[in-house]
This record gives sequence, structure tokens and C-alpha cells, in this order.
Amino acid sequence: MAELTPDARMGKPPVVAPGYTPGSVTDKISAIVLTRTPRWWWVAFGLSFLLMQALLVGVAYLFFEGVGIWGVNNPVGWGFAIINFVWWIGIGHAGTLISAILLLLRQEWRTSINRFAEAMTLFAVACAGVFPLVHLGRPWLAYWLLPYPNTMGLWPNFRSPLIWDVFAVSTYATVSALFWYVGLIPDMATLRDRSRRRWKKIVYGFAAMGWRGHAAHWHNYEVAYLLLAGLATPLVVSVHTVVSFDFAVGQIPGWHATIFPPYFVAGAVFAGFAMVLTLAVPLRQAFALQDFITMRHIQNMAKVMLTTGLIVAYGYLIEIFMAFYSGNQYEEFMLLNRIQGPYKLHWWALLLCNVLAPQAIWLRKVRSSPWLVFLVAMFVNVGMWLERFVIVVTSLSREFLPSSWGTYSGTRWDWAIFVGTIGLFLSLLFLFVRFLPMISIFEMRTILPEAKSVHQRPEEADA
Amino acid sequence: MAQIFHRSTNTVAKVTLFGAVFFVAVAGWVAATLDRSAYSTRQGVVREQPVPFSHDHHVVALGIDCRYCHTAVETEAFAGIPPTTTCINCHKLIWNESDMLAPVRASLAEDTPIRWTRVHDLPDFVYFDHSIHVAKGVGCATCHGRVDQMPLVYQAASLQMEWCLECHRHPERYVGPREQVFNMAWKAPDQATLGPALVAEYHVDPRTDCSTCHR
Amino acid sequence: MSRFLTRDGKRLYGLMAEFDSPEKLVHACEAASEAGYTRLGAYTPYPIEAVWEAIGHHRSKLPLIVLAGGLAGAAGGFLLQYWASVHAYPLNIGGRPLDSWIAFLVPAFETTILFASFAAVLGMFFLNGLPQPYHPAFNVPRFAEASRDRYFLMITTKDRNFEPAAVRELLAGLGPVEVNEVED
Amino acid sequence: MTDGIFPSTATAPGARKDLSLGAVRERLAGAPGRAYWRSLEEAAATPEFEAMVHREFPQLAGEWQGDGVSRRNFLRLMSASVAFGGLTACTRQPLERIVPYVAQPEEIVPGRPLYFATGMERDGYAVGLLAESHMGRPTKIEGNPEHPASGGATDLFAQASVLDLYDPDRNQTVTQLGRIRTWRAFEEAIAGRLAAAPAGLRLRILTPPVTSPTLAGLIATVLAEQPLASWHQYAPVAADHGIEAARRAFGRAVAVRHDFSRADVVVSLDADFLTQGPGAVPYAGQFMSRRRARRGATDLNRFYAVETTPTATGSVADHRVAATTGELGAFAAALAAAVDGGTPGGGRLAELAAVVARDLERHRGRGLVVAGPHAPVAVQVIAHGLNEALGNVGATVSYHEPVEAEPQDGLASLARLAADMSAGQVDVLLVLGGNPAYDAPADLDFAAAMQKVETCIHLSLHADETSEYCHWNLPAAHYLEAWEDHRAFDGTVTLTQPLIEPLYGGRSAAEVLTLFTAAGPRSGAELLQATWRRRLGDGFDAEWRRCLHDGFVPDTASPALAAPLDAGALAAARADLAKLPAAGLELCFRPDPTVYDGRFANNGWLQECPKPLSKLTWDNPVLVSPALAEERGLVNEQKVRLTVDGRSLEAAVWIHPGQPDGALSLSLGYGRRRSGRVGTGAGFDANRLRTTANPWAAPVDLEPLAGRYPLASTQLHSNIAADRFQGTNLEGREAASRHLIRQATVEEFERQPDFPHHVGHGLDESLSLMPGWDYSEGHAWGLSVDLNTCMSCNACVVACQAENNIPVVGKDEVAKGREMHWIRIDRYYEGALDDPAMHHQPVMCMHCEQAPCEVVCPVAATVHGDEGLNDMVYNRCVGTRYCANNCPYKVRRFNFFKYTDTETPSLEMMRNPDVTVRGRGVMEKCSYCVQRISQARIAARKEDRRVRDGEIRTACQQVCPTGAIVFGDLNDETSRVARLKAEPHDYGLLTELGTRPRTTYLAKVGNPNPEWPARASGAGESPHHG
Repeated sequence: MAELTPDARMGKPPVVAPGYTPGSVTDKISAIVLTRTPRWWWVAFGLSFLLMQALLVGVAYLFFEGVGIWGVNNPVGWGFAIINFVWWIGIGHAGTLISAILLLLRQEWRTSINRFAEAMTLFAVACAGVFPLVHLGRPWLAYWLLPYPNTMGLWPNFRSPLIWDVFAVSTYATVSALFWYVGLIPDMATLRDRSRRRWKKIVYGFAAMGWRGHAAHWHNYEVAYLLLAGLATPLVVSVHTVVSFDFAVGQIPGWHATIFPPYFVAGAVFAGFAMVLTLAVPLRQAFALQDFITMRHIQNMAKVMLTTGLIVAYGYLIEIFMAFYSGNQYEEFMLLNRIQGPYKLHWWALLLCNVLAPQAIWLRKVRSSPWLVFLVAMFVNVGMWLERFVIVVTSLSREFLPSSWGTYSGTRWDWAIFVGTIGLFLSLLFLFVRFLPMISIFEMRTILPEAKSVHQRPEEADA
Repeated sequence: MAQIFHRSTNTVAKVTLFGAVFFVAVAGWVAATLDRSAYSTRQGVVREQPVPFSHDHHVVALGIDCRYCHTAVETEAFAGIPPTTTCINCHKLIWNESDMLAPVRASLAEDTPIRWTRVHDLPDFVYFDHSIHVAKGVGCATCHGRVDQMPLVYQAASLQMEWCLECHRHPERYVGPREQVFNMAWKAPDQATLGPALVAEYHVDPRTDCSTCHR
Repeated sequence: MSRFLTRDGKRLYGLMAEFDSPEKLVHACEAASEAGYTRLGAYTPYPIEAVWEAIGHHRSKLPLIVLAGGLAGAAGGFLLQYWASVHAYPLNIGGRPLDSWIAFLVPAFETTILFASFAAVLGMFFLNGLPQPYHPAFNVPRFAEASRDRYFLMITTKDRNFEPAAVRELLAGLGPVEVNEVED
Repeated sequence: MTDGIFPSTATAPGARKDLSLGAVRERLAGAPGRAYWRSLEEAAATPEFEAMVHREFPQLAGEWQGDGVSRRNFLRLMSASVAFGGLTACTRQPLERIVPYVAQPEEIVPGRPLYFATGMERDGYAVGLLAESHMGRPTKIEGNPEHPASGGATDLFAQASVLDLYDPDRNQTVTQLGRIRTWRAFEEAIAGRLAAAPAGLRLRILTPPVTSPTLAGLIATVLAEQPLASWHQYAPVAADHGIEAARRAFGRAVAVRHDFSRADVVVSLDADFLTQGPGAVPYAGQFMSRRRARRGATDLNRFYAVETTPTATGSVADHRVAATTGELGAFAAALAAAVDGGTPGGGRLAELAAVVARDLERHRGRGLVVAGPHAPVAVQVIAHGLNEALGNVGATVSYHEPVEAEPQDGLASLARLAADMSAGQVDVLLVLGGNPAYDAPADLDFAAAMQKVETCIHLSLHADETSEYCHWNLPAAHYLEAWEDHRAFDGTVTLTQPLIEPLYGGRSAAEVLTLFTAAGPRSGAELLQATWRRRLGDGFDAEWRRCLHDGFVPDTASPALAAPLDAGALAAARADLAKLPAAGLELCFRPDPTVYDGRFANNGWLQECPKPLSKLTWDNPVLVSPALAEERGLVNEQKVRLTVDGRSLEAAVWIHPGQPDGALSLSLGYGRRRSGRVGTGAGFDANRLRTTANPWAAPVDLEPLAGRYPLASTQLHSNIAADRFQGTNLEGREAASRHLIRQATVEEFERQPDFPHHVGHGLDESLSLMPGWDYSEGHAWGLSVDLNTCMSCNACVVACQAENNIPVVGKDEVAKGREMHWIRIDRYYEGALDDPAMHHQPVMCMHCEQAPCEVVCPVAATVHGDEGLNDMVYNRCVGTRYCANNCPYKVRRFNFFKYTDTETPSLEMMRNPDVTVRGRGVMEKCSYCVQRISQARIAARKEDRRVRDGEIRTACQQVCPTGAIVFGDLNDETSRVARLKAEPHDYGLLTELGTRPRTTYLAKVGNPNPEWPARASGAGESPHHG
């Protein structure tokens, strides 16, 4: 109980409700996967799957007709596709952050949320991955972005941020998947040993790779896990930095800003935690996991969200400041145009969602009510999408030559494909919670009093 | 608990994990070779023609010069395909009964062109100019192969971009004396010394800019 | 190839004691190694460093493997770009130098991470001898609890001074829930 | 009325039971152009039609049979398989056929284009051209450098005429009452009809103004043979007032010619002489030759423009005054008074007139007053008077024998014809070209009159409104298909020779007319040779060959004459000026800058070509001044009802800076009911409000309506969407503060020749971390644009479109901002929007040495060549559109859909074989006409020499009437472009971004009159320092 007493003194809720043993934890979590499918799951999955059809139809029509079915034009060459791409990628970041960075920072409260946060990362990246592909004028030639020896003797242009994207995003997807799977192995063993049905034993058995929990296994395993965390941390930072380069390397007023990398990364974590909360609050309700995903988690995540939110707000502030301080008339106009131009509504709405709404977290009352936190998170989800809209569209619509100004608005196909990816995301998520342990079982065991009672070096407390 | 898997699965599992790497490599190699194969380039594949015209016979046996039929090769981008009348010039006198030449006579009689199948067919977005290559001493055979030894013409080279680039980057390996351009059989005694000399003399400076061929 | 047989005449792989608390396991490990046994298998539902120390631990080689992977990724990634842009098809792109090494750093960084991560995962598999879906330990029905809340110690017949009776006696003396034969 | 069935037609081949004309009209009534055509295409499927096709034009048989169809299917297959083919790494092209000639024509060498001198006629006047022909297919029009009306340049109409040739909606067969007939049937019909009327036929011949000696001769013959026949000339945009004015001023028809190159002061009284009228191209050249400011050469002319509608011409004026017709008259009167030494009277106009008068006085014999052909007759008479009084006659103005064979006041002539027709006095109406049923003044109700005619015959390129009312419709030969002779604005006889067999068996007006002569049918070639054999006399053959080669007959310009001015006429004119309406709202009718009088309505290139000032495409809204809009609460795209003495028309509104508050403007040529798939239904039909009494300006009632009508402009997309910034000229202010247009007055220029470099943000280009690229070896291509001599005539825009196979995207896509033009002419208003200064800035790819677009392309589809070209490789492009985003000049164009029409065979024939046709999903942009560069480079290298200066001319440069665009090699100090770039006032656009553009601009240098009185809100009247 040594860990908990200071918390208790500070009136913090515990990381895991008292009275649990490795056995009970194991049974409670594996039960979610191994018992019969609840009816509501079918409903939820069905709906998300239906939603996903919008994506299929949208993309099919897109490939048939061309990107002209979208609102994109000259000068606004990028629209929803890139907005959604950045939005989804950003969301993904929280997962890696929780599982990697918090691990290195020995935040043991990460334990009960890192598993599905990582899953969320994977699915978000999957959704994001759709867009760079389909937004091409000739998507069937997308493979030309990969460096491979071809009969034309040609290679990609490695100076282009889009190529950096290809490397960054594909690496991110791969490493996240590896990290996630490695984390799953011991739990796969648990499920292998718990499940009654033979086919389940075989499937989980294969996934477990014959994990036996041998002391030597555990040793190498922990080293590997720590190293992966160490690698994932700079990776996750690099990914959104690279994404921000898509804009920062361009020279459009509103894109060409050195503040972008840090402020994109912060924004990503901001958006990510918002999404984790958006998922965690209903899930803990649905599966009665209040004992494992406690108010402690909700509050901590809310606080991280608030902090990163403030960093993002600082980013906005600096943008405004630099616009005038730099004395660059294009920057100045860009900003005035955001404030009072054709897209002023988006800009003000963005401030409301991303700067104003999160301030509610300061209030203990809000912090300690899951559903209020959930509400704030929803605001942030919308706000971060708007942020990307403002960056992409408002900047492009009015840049250097007034003769070439234009306007942009998404068509029904833009929306169909966007909504469709949300469907894809949810479908994957529901499949995940049904077939895999949404909380890392073996890590939960390590934070139980029983485990702590064994004298061991402190740093293993979290690992 | 009872064993789920048989002993052998250990080996199987390890092998699959390891083999995956090789599978990917092999797949890539297959794709690459297929892309360069005669299947996709039609290299060395004889095309069906309405009239089985033999360059072998006309060039070697009869000693007709390329330019007798491909008249524009020295002045134009397009070397030119002979009109029916060119064939008839001779064939009104010789072989004027042969069934083989029936389509030619028909073409003249009905004033309908002969529809040959194109052998060297670059994509529409590639602009090739015969005249400049001839002017800089690139022999016919360099790209078209020993047409004089082809009873039926096939495409000697792959005509893929990497193939074009090879010569545009190392002209000295291929250029010959202007007077030998139409000599199919000509071989440089010593290309290593001749090539660079000619490149200097003819001011051969082949460009690898995209707009050289694509516009 | 085992020299011993189980009661019902199968080949014996080792003897396995089941404990109901980590402390007992740790104590058992220490006792077993003091008794001179080296081929010990200690199985726990979650990592317990004390156990690893008790059965003669050594440092993992994994970090070196990962380092190698990382270096390979960095070099490979950068050289690919350098070669492609400077030698394979040198192109004037926006008046930038052929060797725009600053730009090349970004993909090179990503390849570094990618290779290092693969090295970490595959290296871990290699060091742990995974995948290994079949293992004699699974022959003990109770062993399923190793992934829940029970702690197991196994002394295998590979051990030089393995003597069924002696081992059984030793294990029985360590306060196990029960001791089982592990058939090969 | 009896339906016009000739006795002989019953026996005509393939004749079936004849429908009544009424029935046909019923069947076709209300059917849109395409439906109308479908009915004919159905007919075209009949075997007798097939037979006729073979008989009449075998060269097309292939086209009509399976061939064309299979080709279309093939292409459709291809476009589909692209996706799948692309998916697999190895795309395998289908086998291609190669089809040589059976007997190769001498002059044709496959792959090498041939150039023929020919001439294009519009309203009787010809422009000399060189037509480029690939394997017998005309693909591009250039100006004829030897020709007085061209000087090597052309206007946009000539450029677009190629598209008309291949227009799939052209009249493809002879039809009678909508049924397919053959020429033979028609010939027999005519012969029979003539035979049936021994006393002579009450024949009426309606033509546009005729200058053609051959045609005029034929008409004379017909009139001689047919005592009851008569000839009427009408064109909606003819210079009727000019003819009338000359008749009053000089008592006879006179051709007035100007010499702008010698004029130091030019005053325009509502004259759009730079872009309208038969002499526009050479006039623009002369005028702009006096607007080129160079170091040490600042002898610019000064130009005052008084306009009822803002025009391209007015937009380049040093001082521009917006005036209603009444105010125009007042100004003219005041000017005349002031020049006479009298008092111009009070008011601002008088004040201005006094200033102008003083300026003119100061430049006696070196000034020039030009009145527009549509200005009131009195104003034009006054203009004649002024030139006389100022001693300009003989210097900058000269009078000549009329060019037209028989100058007529077309309106009067048409009115007489309409009267005869309604009175049933006409047996046969022969309409040779023109479309009176559409463009005749409303009060004549020409269509109704036509129904009273026994037989109407219409010769035209398209089946139009008039065809609908005609019994016989004859396919006309396009000028690239016909033998003709027409005279240029100066009278030079220009020869039109065919480059291609008539695609649809069309015939020329002369050829049709021969059917009405005793001599019977003759071919255009015969007629032409007959005419000229007479005139050229001995040695005809050699002489004739030379004329054909040159494209015109030398020394045929109409001789000068002395035209004494009738003083009485002047007095009368002043009296008339006083009568002009002083107050009240008026509606001005003007020829449209791109579709002219509607004859080009079905030409996609011209429909999509942005109007010089409004930048609108595909429409002709009512132009209203910002003040009027505010007063009446009008917004862009709002619908209004216009009522001119009882007749009303619903149209959309466009707020047009520089429009006089008292005048609306509506251009002709729109609201076509029968024009084809492109033109039908676009815009509003101004002719429904036009009357013989008020053909150019009429008092009007304006009634705002609730509805909206979307308009597509290539600029101000944002302002159209919602009326934000309405009236605040945000664009103009930003443009000024960003120093996009840099300008000075002559004085300022002389004081500080490098003034453009003292505004805006410079950039020290040495401040780069990266080593730069060296272009000093070989060629370094660059381009210079002189902002002072660009008047936004759009010739370059269309020329570029023709040269580079640029697709037409249609109104909706333009509205979305997806137009494809590689060169656009940016228009900026400076100062208050009610009377702003106007600036034009042609923007094409800048070929930046440090191109922002190239760096961001992931697949290296756009890269730099060693000669500094920014190459765009379509076949490598995957379509990320990142390059377009990152291009600060926004010159990149993306194929959001498959815009290029590859399904229509006739359009395939039109394409330039030297330029790749772009498919869906690829980026494209100005390439400095790289195909021309490559060809010149290859030619030079074959001869082991450098490319010479002037050997390569970009399409836009070649067509420009004022030589505002110059392309060449920057490494050659002696090249024209290098010298221009050495000028002190050469500056680059947005150079502070470090892009190092290869395209740069010569700053504007204006020559305002210091005496010009500023007015309270008078921003923009005189150019301000950028």
C-alpha cells in the first residue's frame, strides 16, 4: 500500500479499486472476451459497420469519377482528405504516448488504459492511411511514392514532405503494431489457458507463441518492451512533426511557420487524449470497469488534455503575435482573413472548442464527473478538426495573388468519406474489445498489492 | 492443461516467421523481372503483318537502302512508312502475280491503305525524333537491331526508359561514324577510343531532362 | 533424451512444484540453486525480478541487437536517398543541391526507428526461443494457472545432478501446493 | 401561306411524302439544340443517307461507318482500363496500327506541319492568316506577317476559328424541312424554280456586308438576270452609324483610316478601337508602339477615353471618363466648342473637355479623335469635324474609297426586306450566312416575316434560329474549306484558300449563288480564278501562285481620296447632340468581347474565355455600376427584369466598376435558342430588346427580381460566393499594397527609371545557404511581359488553348475555380470601385529557378531542365496537387475530371500532335511551349549551331497584336528578351519569396495630363504610384 498512501492523503482516487487479487483481475478481464457476446455489442457493431459503407461507396465513386467530386479546386487544392488525414493521425498519438512515454515516466496509472489506447492508435492510423491514398489524382499509381528500382530509372523526390510522410506514417503504423502485439503476448497466453473452446485455444495459442512466463522470458521481454517504448517515444514526436512539415515546408502564409512542429505534436496529444476519453468513459460504463479505469485515470487524462490544450492555445497566440511582429504583410493579411474573412466562423468556433472549452477542467466539479469530461473531450474532437480546416483551407483560399483567391466547401462526397472512416474506426474498435483483452491483464497484476509485496527494484513497479 | 499443439509446430512456427522475409523478397524479384520481361515489353516478339514483308530479303539479297522506304528518317521525327506505290514501283514488274503480295495490289486497286502492325511503338507521351539521332551518328542497328537479318521484324530493344537513358548517359558507348549509320553490319573496331572522339566531333550532348522526350 | 521415466512409463522431463505466493517461489528458487541445481525453470504470471535473480540471472543481449538494427536502418536509409538523388538520376529540383542531406535526415531517422524496433521484437523472440507453441510444461494440467495467479518451479532432467527422489524431496520441503511430474 | 415545295422536289432522289413546314416546326419546336440534332442523326442512319454520303464526299465515308464508332468504343475502353492497367506494375500497351498512304502526296511529309496563307472573313472584312496543317488537318492559326490587317498577329476569333471547323454540331448535310437531302436535289430544285418563273423570281439575297469582288460580281450578275430580285446587307454589329455619319459629313461613303503610330494625343468617343472592328489588330499594334516606355525612349502618347461601357481599350487610357450616351454627346459638343475657341459651358464634363481640347490644340496634326462605330451618328460627325479642325486629316486620319462593294445602312436595308416579306412580296429568301431570325432588331419580328415567304434558304455553319424557319438548310463551308476573296480593312484583297476538303460537303456563299445564275453551278476555285484572271491579265498563273503564297493580292488597298467636310452637317450634328437624352436610365448594347454577335456562341474556347474586365465566362449579365447597384439594392447574380418600350427580358446582374451610373450594358450574342451543345441556352438574348430606332442604346426600366442566376467568373470567385467585401475593393487594395502592379508617370520614370525596385520588398539573392545552379552554359530561356502594352484582348489565352490542347471545362467547373487556361490575365481595379483605374497582368508559369512546386512533388513529376525550364511531366504525375498549393503564382491547373473530350472524332483531328493530351488526375501548366523549343533545338543541333533569337516564339508571343510578350535566351545579351530584362523598370512578381522567376514584367508607365482636374472621389482617373 506504500504507493497509495500519499495519494490517499491527497485525496486522489486509487489506480485500482482495493480488494483485487491476480486471480480476480485475470478472471474479470478475460471474462469480457470469453463469455457470450452481449446483445448491445451486435447493435453497436452493426451501426458502425453500416457507417463504414459510406466509405466504400464514396471511394468507389471517387475512383470512378476522379477527385473532382470533392470540393477541391484551384487555389484550394487540398480539402477534407488532408484535413481528415491530419486529424486521424493526431488522434493516434495519444495511444503511443500513454503506452510509451508514460511508461518511461513510470506513470503506473497508464496500466489500465494503455492497451485500448494503443488499439485506438492503430485504428486511427488505419483511417488516416486511407486519405493520402485516395486523395491522389491517379491513386492507382500511389506505389510510385515508394523507392523501388523501376524500368524508368526514377526515384522519389526525397526532399518532398509527402515522401517524409510515407516513411513516417508507415513506420509509425508498423512500430505501433509491433509494440501492441508484444504487449499482448502474455495476455494471449492467459486467454489460451482460460478459454474452453478448442479453436479459441488454438488461435490464442498461436498468438501467444508458446509464452510460459519463464523468468528468463520475462527478463528479455521487459528489456524489449522498454526499448520499444524508448524507440516509440521519439517516433511519435517525429511523426506529427513530419505531418506539420507538409505545411511548414510549404510557403503559403499560414503554413510557413516554425512553430508548427511543437504545436502540431501538442495538438496531436491534445486530440488523442480527447479521443481516449471519448472512448474510455462509455467503455468503462459498458463493461463495468470502474474498478480498473477509475476516476484517477479520468482525471489524469483530463489534466493532460488541459495541459496540452494550453500549449496549443499558446501556439495560436504565437501565430497571432508573429503575424504582426514579423511585419510580413502576407502573414498579417492571413491572420486578419482568418478573423474576419469568409471562414471567420470556423476560426472562432475553433477557439471556442480548443481554447475555451478545456478550461472547464480547472473545476474539480467537472474533473470528477466522467460525463462532463466526456463532453469537453467531444468539444476538443470537433475543435481539432476545425483547426486543420482553418490551416488547410483558409490559408490556401487567399494567399499571395488576390486575382487567384477562391473559396472551398466540402461536397456530400467529402462528408461521406469522412463519416465513413469514423465507421471504419468504430467497427475495428468494437471487434477489438470483443476479441482481445482491452486492459493489459499481466500489467494489472503487477500493480496489485500482492505483487508489490515481493521485494523488487522500484522501476519494475510499473513495467 | 493438455497440450494444444504437436511438437512439430515449434519448427513450423519458427520456419514460417523466418520464411516471411524471403517470401517478400521473392515477390519483389518476380514483379521486377515480369516488368522487364518480353511479356510486357514485347521485346523479340514477331508481330503479325498483313503482308509478310522480309527486311532480310530486301536489304541483304536485294541490297535496298533503308532510306528507299523510310524516306524521312534523316530529316523528320518520324522515319516514315512507305506508301503502297513504293512497293508497287518494283512489284508491278516482279512477283506481280504472287499471292503473298495480293494485299498490296488490292491496296492500290481499291485505294485503301495497308494496315501494318506497329512494331516499335512508344507511348503517346514520348516524343522521339529520328533525324537528330541519325545526325549524331546513332546507327539504325543500335536501336532496331539487325533488321537486315529479320525475315519478319520484331522489336530488338526493350524500349523502356532505362534503356533510353543508358545511351543518353553514355553516348560514347554507342555512337558511330555518320557514314556508317545505315550500315547494319558495322561494328566499331575500338568503340572505347572511337566513341569519345565522335562524341566530341559531332557535339553529341544527349539531354536527360524530362522535357527532352516528354511534353 | 531423458534417462528417467514417469510413474506411468513416459519419458520424464522434470519435476514441477506449484506455489501459491511469489514469496514461496522466490524462497524455493534460492533453496534449489543453493542445493546446486542449475537447470531451473521458474514460471510466474507477471515479471518478478527477485525470481530472476534467485535463479542466477545474467544481462540481456537485446540492447546490442537493437543498437545494431538501428545503425543498419540509419545507414541504409540515408545511403539509399543519397545514391538515388546524387547517382541514380541526378535531377535539378527547385534549384536545390543534389545532396540535400538535411532533407534526407528525416526519412533516415524513420528507417532507424523501424529497423531498431524490428530488431527489438525479433531479438526478443530469438532470445526467448519463441515461437514455441509446444512445451513439456504444458503437459501439467495445473500449469494453466501459471498465467493466472500460481507460481511454478521446475527442475529438469537436463540438470547434471538430477535425481528424481532427491528433487521431489527438495521441492516437497519448500511448502508447495503440490509437486508434479512433467512428462516430455 | 403555302409551304415552299418546289415542283421538282417531288421527283428529287429519295423524296418521300413531304411534311408541311408547320409540322416540322412543331416537331422541332422547343427541342433544345441537341434534341434538334438527334432528329437529324436518326435520319442520318438511313441507307439513302449512306449512299448520299458516298456520292457526295467519299473521303468521309470512313468517318461515318463503323470506323469512327469503333474508335470511340476503343477510347472508352482505354480510359476505363487505365485504372486497372495502372494497378499492375507492368502496363502493357495494346497493339497499334500504322497506316501509310496508298500514294503519298508530294508536299506531305508525315510529322512535318505545313503552313498555308489564307484569310478569315468577319462581317465582310478579312484578316490575313497562316494556317498550320498537320497531315492535312488544320490545327493552329497564326497571323500573316505580310498582311496589313495582321502583321503576324491575330485576334482571339481567328485563333478560335479552328474549333469552329471541327465543331461536331456543324450543319452536316443539306436538309429540306428537316429531312436529309443532297446538294443535287437542291440544285435541281433551284433550277426548276427558276425555270418556273420566266418573268424573274422575286428573289431576296441577304448577306453580311460584302467586300469580296467575286461575290459582289456574282450578286451583280444575279440581280441583272433577275429583274425582280434585290440584295440586302445586314450584320448586327456592322458600322452602320459610321457609314451614315460619313455620308452626312462628306456627302458620300468614305472609308476612314487612322494612323495611331503618329498620334501623340488620342481621344476615344466610345470607341473600342483596340479590340473591335476590322482594323483592331493593326491599330492596337500602332497604338501600343507609342506606349512602350524604355530607358531613354519615353515619347508616349496620351490617351483619353470617354465610354458608355468599360472596354479593354478604355482600360488602358491615361484618363477614362464613364459617360452615358447623353453625356457622351455633351462631352463631344463641349469638345467641339472648346476647339472652336468657344466656351465649352459649365459642368465637370465641359471642364474635362476644355482640358482635352487644350491638349489637342497643343498637338495639332499629331492628335486623333476616334468615335466608336456604335456612337450616335452626330458624335461621329463631330469627330470628323474635330479631326478636320485640328489638322489631323492627312496626318493621323485619312479618307479612302469604301472597301465594301456597296456600303449600305444595314438596319434600313433589313427593315425594307422585312417589310417586303411581311407584305408577301418575296418568293425566295436566300440567307447567305448570318442569323437574322435571332439577331434582327425585335421590332422587325423577322422570324414572323420569314413565314410569309414562299421559300427560305439558309446557308450556315450551324443549324441556328434562322435555320428553324427555313425550308432549305445548306451546310456552309468553313473558311478553311473554301476558295474565297475578301478585302481587309484597308481594302487589300485577301485570298482564302482551303486547307482541307469540306468535312461535311459545305459550300461557300459564292458557290451557292452560282446556282441562281444562268451560267449554273461553278466551284469556288473556278469563280476566284475567273475574277482574277480578268484583273491580273497576262502572266496570270505565275502571279496567281505568288498571290496564293502571300495570301493576298498586292496593291489592292483602296486609294485615298479628298473628302471635303460639309459645314452644314456639323451644325446639324451639334443640334442633334442637344437632342440626346440627358437623364434617365439607358441600356447599351455592345458586341460581346468573346462571342461577338453570337456566331461564336457554340465555340467552347470563346465561351470559356474570360471577358477582359469582368472575367466572366459563359454569360452576358447586365452590367450595372456599383453606385446604381447600391441605389437599387442589387447584388451580383441577382435577377432583374429589363423593359425597353414594352419588350422585357429577365437577366442577371453583374456589378461592373467603371460603368456609368446612368447606363446599363448588355452584350449581344447570348441567349441562343439553337446554337449547339455548347452555346444553346447560355446567357440572355439582348436582341429581344433591340430596335431599329435604338440599336445601340435605349431608355430602359430596371426592375429587381427575387431570383438568382449563378455566374462564373475566373476572378473574384470569393466575392461571387457571397457578397462579402462588396464595394470595398479588397482585392485592389491588397494588390496595390503587395506591389503586384508597379507603375509611374512618364516624369517619374524619367526621374527614376528603376522605380519598381524602390517599392516592395527586395531580397538579397546571395543570402542562400544552398549553392545555386549555374545556367550560364547553353540556353537560359526567359520571358518578358510589358504591362504597358497589354490591353487584355485575350488573343494569347485562346492561342495558348489551341497550341497546347487545353480542354474546355464548362460553366459549372469554372464557377468552382477549375478553369484550365495556362495563361490568365489578372485584372486589378485601383481606387474606388465606381471609377477605378484598371490594370492587366498576364500571368503564366514563371519558371522559377528556385521553384517551390518542384521541391514538394513526391515523385519528381515537375523538375528543372538545364535550360531553366520548369518541366511538367504529365505521365509521371500522380496528382497530389501539392505543387499547385505551393505555387505562389497559382498558375498550375489540375484535371479534376477527364476534361479532354476523347469521344468526339472530329475534335481528335483538331489536337496539336506535338503536345501530350492530358488525362484525368494530372497537373498541367504553361511550358513556355516546350514543343516549339524542342523542335528548334533539334533543328539547330542538326546544323551544329545555337538556336537563333526569334527562332522560337511562344504561342502567346506570336499572336500578341502589341508585342507585349517576348521570349528568348537570357544567355544571349543581344536577344530581345535579354535587352528588355536589362531595362531599369523590369521587375519580377513576388521575388521576395526567393523564387527567382524567369518571367518578369516591364512596369507600367502612364502619361497622365497634369492639368486633369482631380475630383472628390476621383481616385483612379489618373494612375497612382504603385
